[in-house]
Amino acid sequence: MKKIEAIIKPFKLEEVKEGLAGLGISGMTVSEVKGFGRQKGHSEIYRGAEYTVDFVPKIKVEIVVEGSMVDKVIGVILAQAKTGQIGDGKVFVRPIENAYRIRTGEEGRKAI
Amino acid sequence: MKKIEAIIKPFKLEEVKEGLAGLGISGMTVSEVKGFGRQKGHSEIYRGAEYTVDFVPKIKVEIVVEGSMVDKVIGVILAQAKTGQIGDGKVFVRPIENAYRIRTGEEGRKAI
Amino acid sequence: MKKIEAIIKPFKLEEVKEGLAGLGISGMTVSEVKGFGRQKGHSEIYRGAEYTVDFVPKIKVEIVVEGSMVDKVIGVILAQAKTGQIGDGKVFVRPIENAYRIRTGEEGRKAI
Amino acid sequence: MKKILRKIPLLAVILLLFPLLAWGADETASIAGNAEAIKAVQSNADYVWTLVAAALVFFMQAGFAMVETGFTRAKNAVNILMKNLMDFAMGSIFYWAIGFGLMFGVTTTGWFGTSGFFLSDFSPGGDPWVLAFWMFQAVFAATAATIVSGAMAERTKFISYLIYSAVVSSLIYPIFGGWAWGGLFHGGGWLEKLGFIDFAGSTVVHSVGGWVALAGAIVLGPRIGKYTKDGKVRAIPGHNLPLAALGVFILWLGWFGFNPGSTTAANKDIAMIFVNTNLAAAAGCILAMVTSWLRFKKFDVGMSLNGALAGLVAITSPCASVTPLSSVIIGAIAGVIVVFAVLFFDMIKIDDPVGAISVHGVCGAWGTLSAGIFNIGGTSVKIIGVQLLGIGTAFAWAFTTAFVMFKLI
Amino acid sequence: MKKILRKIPLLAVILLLFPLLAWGADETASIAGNAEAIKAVQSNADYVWTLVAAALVFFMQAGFAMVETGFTRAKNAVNILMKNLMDFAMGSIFYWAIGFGLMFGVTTTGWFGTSGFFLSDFSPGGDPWVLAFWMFQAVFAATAATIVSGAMAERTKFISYLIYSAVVSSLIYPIFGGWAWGGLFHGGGWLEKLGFIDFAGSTVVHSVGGWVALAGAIVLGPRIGKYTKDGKVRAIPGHNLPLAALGVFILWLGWFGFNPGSTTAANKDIAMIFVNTNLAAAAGCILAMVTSWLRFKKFDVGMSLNGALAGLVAITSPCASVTPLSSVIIGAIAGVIVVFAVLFFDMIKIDDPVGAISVHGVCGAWGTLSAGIFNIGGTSVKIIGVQLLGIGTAFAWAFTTAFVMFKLI
Amino acid sequence: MKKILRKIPLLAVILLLFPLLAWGADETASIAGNAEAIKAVQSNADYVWTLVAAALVFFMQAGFAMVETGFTRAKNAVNILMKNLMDFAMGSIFYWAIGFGLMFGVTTTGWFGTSGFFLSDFSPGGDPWVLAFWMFQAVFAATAATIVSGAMAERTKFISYLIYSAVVSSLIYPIFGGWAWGGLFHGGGWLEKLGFIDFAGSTVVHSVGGWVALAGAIVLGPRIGKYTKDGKVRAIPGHNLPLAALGVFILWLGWFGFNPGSTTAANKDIAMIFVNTNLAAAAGCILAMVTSWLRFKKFDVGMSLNGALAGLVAITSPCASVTPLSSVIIGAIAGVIVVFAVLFFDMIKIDDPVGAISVHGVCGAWGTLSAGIFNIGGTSVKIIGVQLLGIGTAFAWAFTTAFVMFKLI
Ligand SMILES: Nc1ncnc2c1ncn2[C@@H]1O[C@H](COP(=O)(O)OP(=O)(O)O)[C@@H](O)[C@H]1O
Ligand SMILES: Nc1ncnc2c1ncn2[C@@H]1O[C@H](COP(=O)(O)OP(=O)(O)O)[C@@H](O)[C@H]1O
Ligand SMILES: Nc1ncnc2c1ncn2[C@@H]1O[C@H](COP(=O)(O)OP(=O)(O)O)[C@@H](O)[C@H]1O
Repeated sequence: MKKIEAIIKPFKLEEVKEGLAGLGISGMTVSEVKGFGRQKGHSEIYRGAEYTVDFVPKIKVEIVVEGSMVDKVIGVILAQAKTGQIGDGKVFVRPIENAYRIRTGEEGRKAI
Repeated sequence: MKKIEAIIKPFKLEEVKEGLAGLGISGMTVSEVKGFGRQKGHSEIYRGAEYTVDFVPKIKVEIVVEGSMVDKVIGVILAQAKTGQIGDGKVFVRPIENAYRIRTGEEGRKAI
Repeated sequence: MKKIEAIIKPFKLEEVKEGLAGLGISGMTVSEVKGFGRQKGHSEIYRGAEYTVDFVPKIKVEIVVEGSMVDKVIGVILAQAKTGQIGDGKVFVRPIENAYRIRTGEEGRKAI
Repeated sequence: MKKILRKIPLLAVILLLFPLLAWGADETASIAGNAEAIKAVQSNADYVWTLVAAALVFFMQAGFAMVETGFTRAKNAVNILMKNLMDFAMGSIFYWAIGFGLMFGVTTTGWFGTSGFFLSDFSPGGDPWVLAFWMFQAVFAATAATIVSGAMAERTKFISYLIYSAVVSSLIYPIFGGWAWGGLFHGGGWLEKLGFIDFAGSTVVHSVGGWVALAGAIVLGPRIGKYTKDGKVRAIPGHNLPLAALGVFILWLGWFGFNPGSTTAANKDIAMIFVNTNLAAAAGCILAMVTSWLRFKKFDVGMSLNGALAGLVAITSPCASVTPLSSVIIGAIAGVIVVFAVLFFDMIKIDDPVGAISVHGVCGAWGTLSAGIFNIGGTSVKIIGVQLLGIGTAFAWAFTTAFVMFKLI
Repeated sequence: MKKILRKIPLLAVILLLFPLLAWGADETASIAGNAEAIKAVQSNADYVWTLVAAALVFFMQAGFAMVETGFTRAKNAVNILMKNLMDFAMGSIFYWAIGFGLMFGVTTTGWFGTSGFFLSDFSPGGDPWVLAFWMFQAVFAATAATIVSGAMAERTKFISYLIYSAVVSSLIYPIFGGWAWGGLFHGGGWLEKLGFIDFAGSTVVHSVGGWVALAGAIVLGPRIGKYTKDGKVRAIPGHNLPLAALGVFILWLGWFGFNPGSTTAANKDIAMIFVNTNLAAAAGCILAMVTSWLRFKKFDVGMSLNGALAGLVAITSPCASVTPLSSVIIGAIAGVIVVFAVLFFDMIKIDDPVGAISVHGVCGAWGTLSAGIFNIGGTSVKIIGVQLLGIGTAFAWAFTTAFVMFKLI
Repeated sequence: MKKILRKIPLLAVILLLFPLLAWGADETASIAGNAEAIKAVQSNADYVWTLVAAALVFFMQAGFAMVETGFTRAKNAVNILMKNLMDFAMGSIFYWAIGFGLMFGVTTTGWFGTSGFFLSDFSPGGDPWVLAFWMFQAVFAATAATIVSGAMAERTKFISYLIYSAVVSSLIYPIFGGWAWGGLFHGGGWLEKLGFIDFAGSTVVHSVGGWVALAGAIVLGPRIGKYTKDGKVRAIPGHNLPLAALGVFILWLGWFGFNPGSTTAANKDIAMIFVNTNLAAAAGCILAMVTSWLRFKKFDVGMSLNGALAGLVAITSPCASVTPLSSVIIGAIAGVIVVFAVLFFDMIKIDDPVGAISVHGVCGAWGTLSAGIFNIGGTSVKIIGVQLLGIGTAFAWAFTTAFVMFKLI
């Protein structure tokens, strides 16, 4: 089982979601994060003083799937989240040893 | 060392926390996430137009523990966070290679 | 490739960021979390009733780097985020199997 | 149309001054004509003042809405606002249809009026005073109604709240109001006949509202999570103190209409009422801050805000009949009372998210009593007695009827 | 300075009463002197009332700002506030420089005035009534201008908005205003000569603002994401309903200056206007709530708030010439209309984030019509006809000119 | 009680008109009686206007609270609100106990008054004018006090702030106030005797407040993180501009009480004061926007809001003695000044989170000077000289005393 973690641009979430639904992905967890990378933040004026917001708002999407699905999922994300602009984000893949569904206690692949 | 990551219903946090304290778990990190899964969001009316909030607010709890504790911790979470309703959430287990305590620089098990 | 995850005190973020920039770290992802550990929260009075805020606001910094960089990065974080006070936070290291840059589809080390 | 209207006052004056204008031509202005004109001008001023005051009192609705929103949780903000909005809307309509008639209509018994429903006392072309007076009374009724929403916040079904506010503004408030104030118009209540002093309504408006709130809070029970299994009080902090503070400033402003406006006449009395109102509020605010600081070793904004309101509620009854110095004392005492009242109701597990019962119920009672004690014209056992009678009656009437009502809906 | 000023009124009175004072010494007060003094006092009262009302109407700017901020997305809050602030600032200056002269200046044609620019009608020492009158009219002009910002929210360039608000307050609003109200001062419009009834401006202020908003919304097109590819309406919920509710309360308060203040005289007429204004708002609020409930099986705060405003807009025109009962009916109907109007404009894909077109445009038209229908003095085909003519003219003028303007900038 | 009170005005009128009423019967109304009655009605109107204006000025407290909360960080919101609330409460009590007497009490020296503490000039039954006058002056004192909280925001200990506000409202403000305005009541200051023009207090209220704020900001030093080690200015953006904007609208509204109310009489002078106040604010707002745009190539809401306040502060002194056109110029210049003043204080590392020093201190000085320059009655070296003397004295007095005070606490 793998966990796929994608850092994407906020307004791309809808498309990624729909793309994954297309693969029959039943669930995911999303959170708001601040990104720091090649894409630089913008500068603002506040009562005469300039200041730069160097973090860019991003969305982190976490999806746990069976090994077999990993490539499909990554493919979809790379396709859907892409604008071709700097700041599109990253996808990270990492191992998961086990998963449980709290409601039923089911374990492993049945849990996701 | 393992990291246990649980996605639970917000109002269950207190109970989970108390349960873990019972095991002598000294620490955890919590964050607000939005969940997408079997449990569907609800629909709202805003000035005549209907719209659906398809993400459900959830709480993510991250706990790093020694291998020996893993099962106990999972047991507690499965017990405490359960309502039997759809949307109870998931527990994921994953490996951690090392941990450090910033204050002291202590490494490994001593750090947690 | 490894992912380094640090839980630090919010006002230390600037220093950690600058430290990492010093190492030429091109990117990181930051999120607001609530910490629970040795450092206890404080108690407040609200219209006569006392209540304790037992979660302490923390910042989680996630950095994905090549194996070779890991120790340097950890060193910087331990140095920069340290106040010597309880609550300084933790650093966790975990394996990452692969990384992709959405913009280009580049894979592996080139992606980060 | 506007044009014509615009002219009317002129016309009025012209008619009144007719002799003069004529005189402009041939020296025949009359003393009597002038005297009439003078009365007309004064009465215009009375209208303006009464209605401006009514507008300020109306604005208190916004104050209550902000205080209640600020003192409760974000998730309930919309719900509370909706209630504050609707209780004013419902209140206006029901007080127009029923309440005003019961409160100020002609009465033989002294228990309730039986005329003037749907503003039937007004006929186009007739004396419009009833309209100005109704407007001022209507915003008072709505105030009594809206007080309750605070104590019942975060756990009332919306529909039941609608029913409730209709009942309060058409029955519970007007009937008691008639006992104390009916004589201001066509009515004549038994309580005022005994010489009950409640100038602007510490009891009639605030206590009544507060005791209804008490009944509501009891019937509804506390919010989930307010008290732990082992019976400890768990604070549920408000989510937006800036809004709450804004609300208190708005209420304070509104009180400058509430108290001085109760003269319903433009005269010099309003000066002392303004000063007393302001000093009592300031003293209440300071003492509540000090008390909470002595008690908790922390400065408690919530309490200080409640303290200002406590002072305002307390001075509402005596504002026209005590000296500024007495007002400071009355307000200060209210500021102390409110802190302990809040703690008391928490202790006996009556959950009042914004402290409405303590502020309006308890301090309203204190204010009414103080009107007897500090009366500029001197006090007496009889005066005090009547005040206590009024306070007691208000509690008995408002709490009982409201309790029954909440049980039913 | 202050000291001296403070004395002026005294001086005035002294002069006026000179005979009396003298008489204090040797019995020579004159009837004529008294008559003059009486007129002077009444006129002082007129000034006070007119200007207090103007202050209340000014405060509506805050109300609009809060409503629009609350009903839109957080990211646009600052932008919207900036617009609400600047349109009042620009409006004041341009209405002073140009608008007032076009609206109330001397006119031969009845189409627009040609004097009184830059308040040239006032000369130090001269009669200051023009200043009081200008102040009251200026806040009206600014209201018409600010209505538009709501419908154009979240997608207007700031510069173009500045230009737009200058044009509205110096041309579009004043010229139409002159047709209906010019005669209140030096002007004299063709519409008022026909007997068009629009006491406080359902058409002159609100419809005009609303139709300009309509033109703006059409030219700008909907916000991105408001309508899905497959043409479904996607709600873009407001981010801060507490602010929006506060805004509505502030507007409601402001209307107590807007309608009764339109007498620009301190007289008894204001009582009925107050009552009508309040009852219509309450009825509109309740009916909008009920309608949206019947329609969506949910209570919709946004709609209820719009309903209150709908009632206020509708009663603006008839407030001085219908009975309280009629006001309830007029408001109630407005409450129903506004719900369907909002749905209608959404359906035809005209994106109006705050519902300004439905509230001000549509309900303004309804209110103007109702002034004819429910007229206290009885109605007639002719009256209704003139009302309809006025409504139509307002639409034709405001929509066309605005459409052209938005195309150009 | 209310009933009786309600009657009093009637009684009054009846007594005054007694002859007439009698005459109603047997023709004996007297000219003298009428004259008296007229004076009584005018004076009632004066009371109403003065107190309504006082209520508006009171509301400015809410405006300051919102502006300061909005312009600072969320974490300090509660702290700032608490201060705004308490400085008004403390101010009211201390100005009642001490300040008013020092400012308006009988004085032999012209330096400070020595009578009228605790409102001792008022005795039940006596002339209540002192109460109306006190109420109006008290809200002015509180304004001066609250100005300071802005500049000291986010880094003042609460206790010291309490002490500070007591000192300002009982000593620093009243003593200077007495020099310029004492003659409005029992006092008589040396400055007004020289013919110093400060109608509503650009210097007396705003500059004094601003210079105290300057002293405070210097003594406290900047907020942590405001200036980087390498001495660059780091912006600390406000967290809630909607609240700040609401605050500015509320302040603007309050100024319609602040300036015209300073006539403390219901007369025609208020018309020009209203217009001037509004035009100056609008011009200040626009010019500040333009200036900041030219300077930063961005529209800066914060600056535009400050610009409106700058215009209002500037026109406070000349509002009764300049033409509307001059007001536009005065406001516009203030709008430019404020932008550069803010930059200047940032440059010299005086950290003023809300710009209070620039708005109130600097523009207050400019306004006072402009009152001399644009004086409707013509200007002269002497007039300008006296104005400069006043401005200088205000700075010397307020800054020095405040500096000492802040060092001590
Ligand atoms: N080494 C990294 N570790 C964790 N997150 C990263 C890393 N590098 C980039 N990110 C995340 O990816 C986002 C996009 O990266 P960025 O360099 O801005 O553009 P691009 O994705 O086109 O390379 C950043 O905002 C950050 O959230
Ligand atoms: N594949 C997944 N990857 C990551 N998070 C998931 C996944 N599936 C579900 N979740 C999280 O678990 C929560 C609960 O899952 P859901 O399917 O709604 O109910 P249940 O837990 O009863 O199966 C979701 O809201 C989501 O946050
Ligand atoms: N076992 C754990 N798993 C995950 N996060 C932890 C764990 N223990 C501590 N933390 C995080 O580290 C933060 C600091 O830990 P704490 O025990 O308070 O102080 P210290 O870092 O000095 O030991 C906590 O607030 C929490 O966010």
